[in-house]
Amino acid sequence: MDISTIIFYLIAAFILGMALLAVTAKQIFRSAIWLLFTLIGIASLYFWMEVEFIAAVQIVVYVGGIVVLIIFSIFLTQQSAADMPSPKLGRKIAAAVASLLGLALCGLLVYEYGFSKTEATFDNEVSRIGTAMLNTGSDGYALPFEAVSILLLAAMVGAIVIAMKESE
Amino acid sequence: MFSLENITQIVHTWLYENMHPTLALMVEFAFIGVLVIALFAFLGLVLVMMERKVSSWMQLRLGPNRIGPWGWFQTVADTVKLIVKEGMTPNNVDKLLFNMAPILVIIVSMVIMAPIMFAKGFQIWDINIGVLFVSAVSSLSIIGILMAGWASNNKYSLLGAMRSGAQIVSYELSAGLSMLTIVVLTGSLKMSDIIQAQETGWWLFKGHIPAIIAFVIFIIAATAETNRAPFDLAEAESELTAGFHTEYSGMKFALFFLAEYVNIFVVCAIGATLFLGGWMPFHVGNWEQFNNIMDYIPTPIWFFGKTFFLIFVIMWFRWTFPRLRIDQLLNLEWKYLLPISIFNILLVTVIALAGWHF
Amino acid sequence: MYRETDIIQTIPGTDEMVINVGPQHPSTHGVLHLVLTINGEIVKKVEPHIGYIHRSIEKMCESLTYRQFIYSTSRMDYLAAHTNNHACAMCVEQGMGIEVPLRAQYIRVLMDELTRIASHCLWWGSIAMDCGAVTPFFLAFREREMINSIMEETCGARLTMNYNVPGGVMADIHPTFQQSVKDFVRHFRSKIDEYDELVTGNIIFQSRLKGVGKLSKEDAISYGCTGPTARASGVSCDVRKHFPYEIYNQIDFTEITHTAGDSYARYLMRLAEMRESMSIIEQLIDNIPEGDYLAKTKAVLKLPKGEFYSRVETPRGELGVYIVSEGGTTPYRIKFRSPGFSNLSALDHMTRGHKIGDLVAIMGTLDLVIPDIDR
Amino acid sequence: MGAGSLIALAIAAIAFASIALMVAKLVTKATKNKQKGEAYECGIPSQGPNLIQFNVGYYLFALVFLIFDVELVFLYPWAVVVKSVGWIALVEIVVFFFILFLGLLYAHKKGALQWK
Amino acid sequence: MSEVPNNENIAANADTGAQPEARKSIAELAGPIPFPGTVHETPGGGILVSAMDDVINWARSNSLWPLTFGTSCCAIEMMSAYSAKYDWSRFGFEVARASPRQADVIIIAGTIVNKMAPVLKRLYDQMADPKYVVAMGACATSGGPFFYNTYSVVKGADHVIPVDVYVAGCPPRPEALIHALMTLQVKIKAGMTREQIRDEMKTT
Amino acid sequence: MVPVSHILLLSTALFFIGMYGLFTRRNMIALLMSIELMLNSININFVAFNKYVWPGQLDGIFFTIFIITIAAAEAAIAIAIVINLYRSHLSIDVNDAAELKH
Amino acid sequence: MTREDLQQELTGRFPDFTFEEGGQFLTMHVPAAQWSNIAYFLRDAPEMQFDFLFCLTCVDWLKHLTMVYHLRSYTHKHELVVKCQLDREQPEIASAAYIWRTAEFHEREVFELFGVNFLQHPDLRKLILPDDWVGYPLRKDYDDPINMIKL
Amino acid sequence: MNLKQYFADIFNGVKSLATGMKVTGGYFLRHHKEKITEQYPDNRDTLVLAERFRGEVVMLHDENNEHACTGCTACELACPNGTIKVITKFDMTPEGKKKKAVDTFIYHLELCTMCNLCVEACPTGAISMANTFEHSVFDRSTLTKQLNKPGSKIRAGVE
Ligand code: SF4
Ligand code: SF4
Ligand code: SF4
Repeated sequence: MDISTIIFYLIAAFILGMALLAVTAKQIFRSAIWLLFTLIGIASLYFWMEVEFIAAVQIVVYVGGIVVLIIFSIFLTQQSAADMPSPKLGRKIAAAVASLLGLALCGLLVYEYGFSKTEATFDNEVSRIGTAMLNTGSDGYALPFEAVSILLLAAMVGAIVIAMKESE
Repeated sequence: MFSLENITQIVHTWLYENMHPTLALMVEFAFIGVLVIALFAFLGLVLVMMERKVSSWMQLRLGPNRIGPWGWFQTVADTVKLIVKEGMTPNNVDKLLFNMAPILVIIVSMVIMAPIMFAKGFQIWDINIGVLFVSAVSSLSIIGILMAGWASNNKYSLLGAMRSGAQIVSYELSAGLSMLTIVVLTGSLKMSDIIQAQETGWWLFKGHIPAIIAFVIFIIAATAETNRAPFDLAEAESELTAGFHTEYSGMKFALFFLAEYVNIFVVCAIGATLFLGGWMPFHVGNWEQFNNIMDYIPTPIWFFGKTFFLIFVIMWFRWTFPRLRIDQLLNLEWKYLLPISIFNILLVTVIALAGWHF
Repeated sequence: MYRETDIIQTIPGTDEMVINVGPQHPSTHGVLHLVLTINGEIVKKVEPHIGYIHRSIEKMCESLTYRQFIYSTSRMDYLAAHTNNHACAMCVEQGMGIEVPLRAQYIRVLMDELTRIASHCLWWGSIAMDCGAVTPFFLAFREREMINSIMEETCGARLTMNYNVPGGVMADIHPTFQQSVKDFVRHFRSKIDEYDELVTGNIIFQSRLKGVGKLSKEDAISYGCTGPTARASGVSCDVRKHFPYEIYNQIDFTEITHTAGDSYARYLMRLAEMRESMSIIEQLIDNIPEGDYLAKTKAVLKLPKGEFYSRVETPRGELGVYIVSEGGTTPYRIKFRSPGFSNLSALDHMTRGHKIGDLVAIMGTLDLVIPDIDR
Repeated sequence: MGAGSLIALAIAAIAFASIALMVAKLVTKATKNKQKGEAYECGIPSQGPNLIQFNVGYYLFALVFLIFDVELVFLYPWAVVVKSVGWIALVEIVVFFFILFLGLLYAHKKGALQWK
Repeated sequence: MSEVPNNENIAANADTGAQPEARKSIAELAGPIPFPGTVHETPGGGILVSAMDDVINWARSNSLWPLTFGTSCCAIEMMSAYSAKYDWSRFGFEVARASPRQADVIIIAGTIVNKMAPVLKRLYDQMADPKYVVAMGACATSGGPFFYNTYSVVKGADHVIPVDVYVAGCPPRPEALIHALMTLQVKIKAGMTREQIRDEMKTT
Repeated sequence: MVPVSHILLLSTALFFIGMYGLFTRRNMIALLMSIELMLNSININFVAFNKYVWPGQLDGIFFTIFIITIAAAEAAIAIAIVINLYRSHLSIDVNDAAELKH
Repeated sequence: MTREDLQQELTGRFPDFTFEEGGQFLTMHVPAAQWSNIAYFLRDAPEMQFDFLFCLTCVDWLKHLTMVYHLRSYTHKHELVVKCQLDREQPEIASAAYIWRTAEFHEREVFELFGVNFLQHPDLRKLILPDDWVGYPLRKDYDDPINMIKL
Repeated sequence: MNLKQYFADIFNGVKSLATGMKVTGGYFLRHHKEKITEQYPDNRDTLVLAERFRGEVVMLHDENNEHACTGCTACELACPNGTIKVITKFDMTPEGKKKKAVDTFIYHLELCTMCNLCVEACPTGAISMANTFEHSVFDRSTLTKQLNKPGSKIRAGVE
């Protein structure tokens, strides 16, 4: 095992541990913080995979944006300090069993298929991404790129309409 | 030309020749860690002292001058005092998050050092998304503040945290956009490329008016992002006592304090890199003679000189301006800075595409 | 276990929270305690709680003689100790019918105006500090220290001068007094423009103050506001004009009023008052008549039976001293009508609907001195 | 040096912070009393729960921010290549910006960016 | 450390005053005053420990961050000491903290009345150790002008919280306040404050 | 060297942790957070496939970016709804919300 | 209006109220029961318009308490002092807080220092003294052997 | 027009900020000229206080250790504050008459408000205000002083 492998397993353990904490924490604020660490862990996984751009996007959008928004909404709904009602034990067990079964099934599938790595190097320089994004040809992403702006516009308008409905 | 490149190179090769690569890597990392911690200590001591001196000089007074030569040991005394002061954890706080927040803030301000180029060839990691990395990691510091504010179980802390939440997220946009103007001009996110592109002159001068506008916006946004006056609403003394770190004491408080100053350094270093050419000496077009003379000044001096100049400007702001109110602060961003920087980036695109810059 | 929710003052969904500001808070200028009800950043209600510096001066004065009680009033509005003492001395003189020598009147008025400048200087520094700018504070203190030195030369103390005694002033002016006052005025004339450059014209500062904390003329009167606070709302209430005491009726000065009634008007008000005070000083400083500085009085003062009310214009407004005498050597009842007390009562009215940052600015422009309110 | 340096830096930071906190813990002697642990609120016992009630205003800012933040993400690759791609890139981004600007205008008109 | 105030010097100067007996030198004060409690002996007593103690005391004494606490007139003179003419930042005292958690010294500048006393106590209690107290002015020292015939004034702040240094005057000049803080520095350096006398710490 | 399947297993585990949260939580914001976890696990898959299996293309990267974008939009809308519900019913419990009939 | 005119006017309207001779201000004694009506009259009547209550206090005469109201009119520039005698055991008087808003704080002060009960006061609580304070310190017979050291 | 107003606002704002920065920047550059700090403990030798500054009450003694206090307690009565306690005794004059004289003149510096009333009241000018100010102590009881020096006596001829 070389150092990079060790680091992968450390990161994986970190991600899973934090994710588990995130779904089991009693206080929702703490839950959000654990989610945050999960996301940071995933970002570092991307760094480990050397897809730096996605890693940075992950941090910018998820950590800097979505989690902040979630934290704000937690504050806004005054639930931050109260313990969340703990689910019934039966429900917990059922959920755990279902999840574990699903995990086993998928794990089996993954093992069955046994994806093999290609040795070709993966070039994900930002310039390559950018060129592809602006390319109007058939393998370019210009149209989705513009569509994203419309999606964002719609999301913004929708969210503003919904959020401001009550305050009128 | 004096350069640190050779030194780092020599160390690098020597290590790899004499050691197992993993070990060599480890040793290098250890070096980095120690160096950055040393840099932290240095920045903490120097910037605090500088702040005090700048403020006192603007305020007709002398500033610390009694402890050590010209008062230079003042910050040492403060540091030692803070270390040996009780770092208390009040009763009703969320102990885990309360203690984690300052560490998180410190981690953020340390990780963000990675792509900064301190001198020619002296950089921890020339990451290929350099600028994006900086703006991504800096958005993490808000989490530490929100965490501290919430965990403190104190109304002032929470109010302060809220304020800085709204503030930092807002100003991130115009900071990012003004950084992008330089990316448009350079065509790369790498710090080294950006600096190299300024060999014939700094972007501030080469980039015409849009670069100057971007620079001004960047400085404003940087001041806001580091919670400095006139945007220090998060710790507005006269309103919220000490804001989000009201409940922090001793070393925990000192870590926030340190992180604040390191963040100032970082944003100013980024500003210096993007707009003032980082370690690149002052070059003018093709005046070979002049450029050669400029090259004699070592690159770290250029870098730190520029950075400290920007830090001085930010301190100058602090000791001149009153604080904005929260709604004015957000208005400034959303009504003025953001639209202006969006148009500015279009303008700079036109300039870049038309090749009007030098 | 986590939060103590035994006193729940917030109603879920109404978004309101109760927060204490003060008594130990940098912006309350002392020990004012405000209980704010806020919604987010918006102030819904301000409830001042005072008494954290209630030193029972009124009770104490009932057992002090007419010579002695004056000193304790320096401690009420310590930024204007001289005007406080002035009001008390005047009340005693009025009761006893003592004629104050002209020279003493000049000196008193000069000192009053110097005090006004010093007080407004400090106010200017602290309003800027409240708004977050620190440097003005030091500039203001430079001027204030100059006045303090002048005071110290003549009165013997920097802050609590105790210079007025019934019948005049305690000592003659120091030989260098006139010169140093003239130096000061010359210096200050050049520096006050700098004040404008640094703070008044500053866009941030203006937007912090303009339209904030509006007080209409009717409200100002109804709340009993006096001084710059009321004059900024258009109430002409300068005691120096309406009930001239000492030599104020011989001096040429204008009573400055603004009509906007907002914080910025109050701010401009005080800056203009500083300029006006300087012109008063310039009128007087060369014309101090020769003569006694202290009228002859008996060793033991006894006020006749009756009630006496005297008022002066302190930097904060009208200070009234109301003495009920039973003919003894000590007052039977003494009441200080302090300007700050009434001005404070308008705070709630002025702040509602504004933000926390505005609260600080409004308090700053009200120029509250808490011991003056509490007495 | 690669991504490992990030981990090195993070570890250095943790080490730095925790050593500093440890030293602080070891060296200081602290008194204990009942009031020490109470929340500081200007010297008056705090009233009521400390649940923050901030109005929707904060949230709306965060929301608009999030949208623009995502937009910013798309700008980075664009900015890198704009010089090599040429004018078409400008056209594309103008369209992109225009649509988003409509959103900003809408938010503005709706008063979402008006602090209440 | 040539610029650290030289106490001997001050002591020597003190005797040239017009009223020799009235001018007490700091060194004199630090010396023979009987201080309640016993001076702590370091457990190891080793050179290293004591050297470290010295360093710590040096740091503490030179980095006294005051709480922005002032109740009345004396607070104005405290502000004067902060202002440019007297500038206590020369000593590093200028980092006034609004939160008691971060402050080292509480300068009781002004009268303490009965209603304020619990607040003062709470503030003092909420400060992180080590913490020092300077009673500034007659009021904080003894009730001063409001000692007699008042029903609401605490007759000296030391009835509420322990005080390290008293300075008389009404109000004391800014210089006098600086002198008081220097006196406090002497006391800290000599290891005579409550924090260094561990026995007493249990009692609070 | 880490086999691809391990990365995929990691993402699968993450997905089912999110699923567990989705089943057990009743707080709507917590539900949202679980959904974010699941989206993230999918992102990991996309990136891993793109990098290790089909390195010649960029589709995985772009899908990731778009998923992140959509996640942001979704979070914005979802939180707007949650807040709106909260303001009208003072609760963000799904069970309560289910009973609502507008 | 001059002092004499004012006195004339007021005696014309309220013949049974007494006026004090001499003194700095025109002083009118009013029965406490009628204070509320008279206050409204003083503020609203066009020839009075006492819009500014500049001092409100109380004096303890050992046999009774006297409320003293100092009034001024910004329009007519005249001044008037109104006094009301109150029973010392059960001092009660109508609040003027709705007439002059400054009275709210002044009355709260008088309430705690003299124990005067202001009827219909919007918020009659202790303002200055600690909440658990007993006694009315500004009354002449107030004694506090613990806090008050007599010289 | 609206847009014009928009840019005018920006321009004016920036201009006003620049004006402010000019002031502070000017002070920064002219610091050596403008600074007004008096370095207190270092200027102790040269520190000139106003002669009238009231720092504490002292009793004036001449070189023969004689003072002018007759023990009349006028100062004690004049003091609003109970700061002065004059304890008198009865001396035998050379003629064998009893004469009131001061035994201990107790002065509570910690109470004194420096109001000068005692000095004004003294018929013989025996006490005056000194401009000392360094009254910091560790123990407040040391602030209570005896003003007449041990062994001092009243100057001849003072009534
Ligand atoms: S000692 Fe004198 S100056 Fe200081 S607070 Fe007391 S009365 Fe005011
Ligand atoms: S000092 Fe003066 S007034 Fe006092 S007892 Fe002596 S002689 Fe009398
Ligand atoms: S100065 Fe005033 S307080 Fe001091 S002893 Fe003399 S009379 Fe008393």
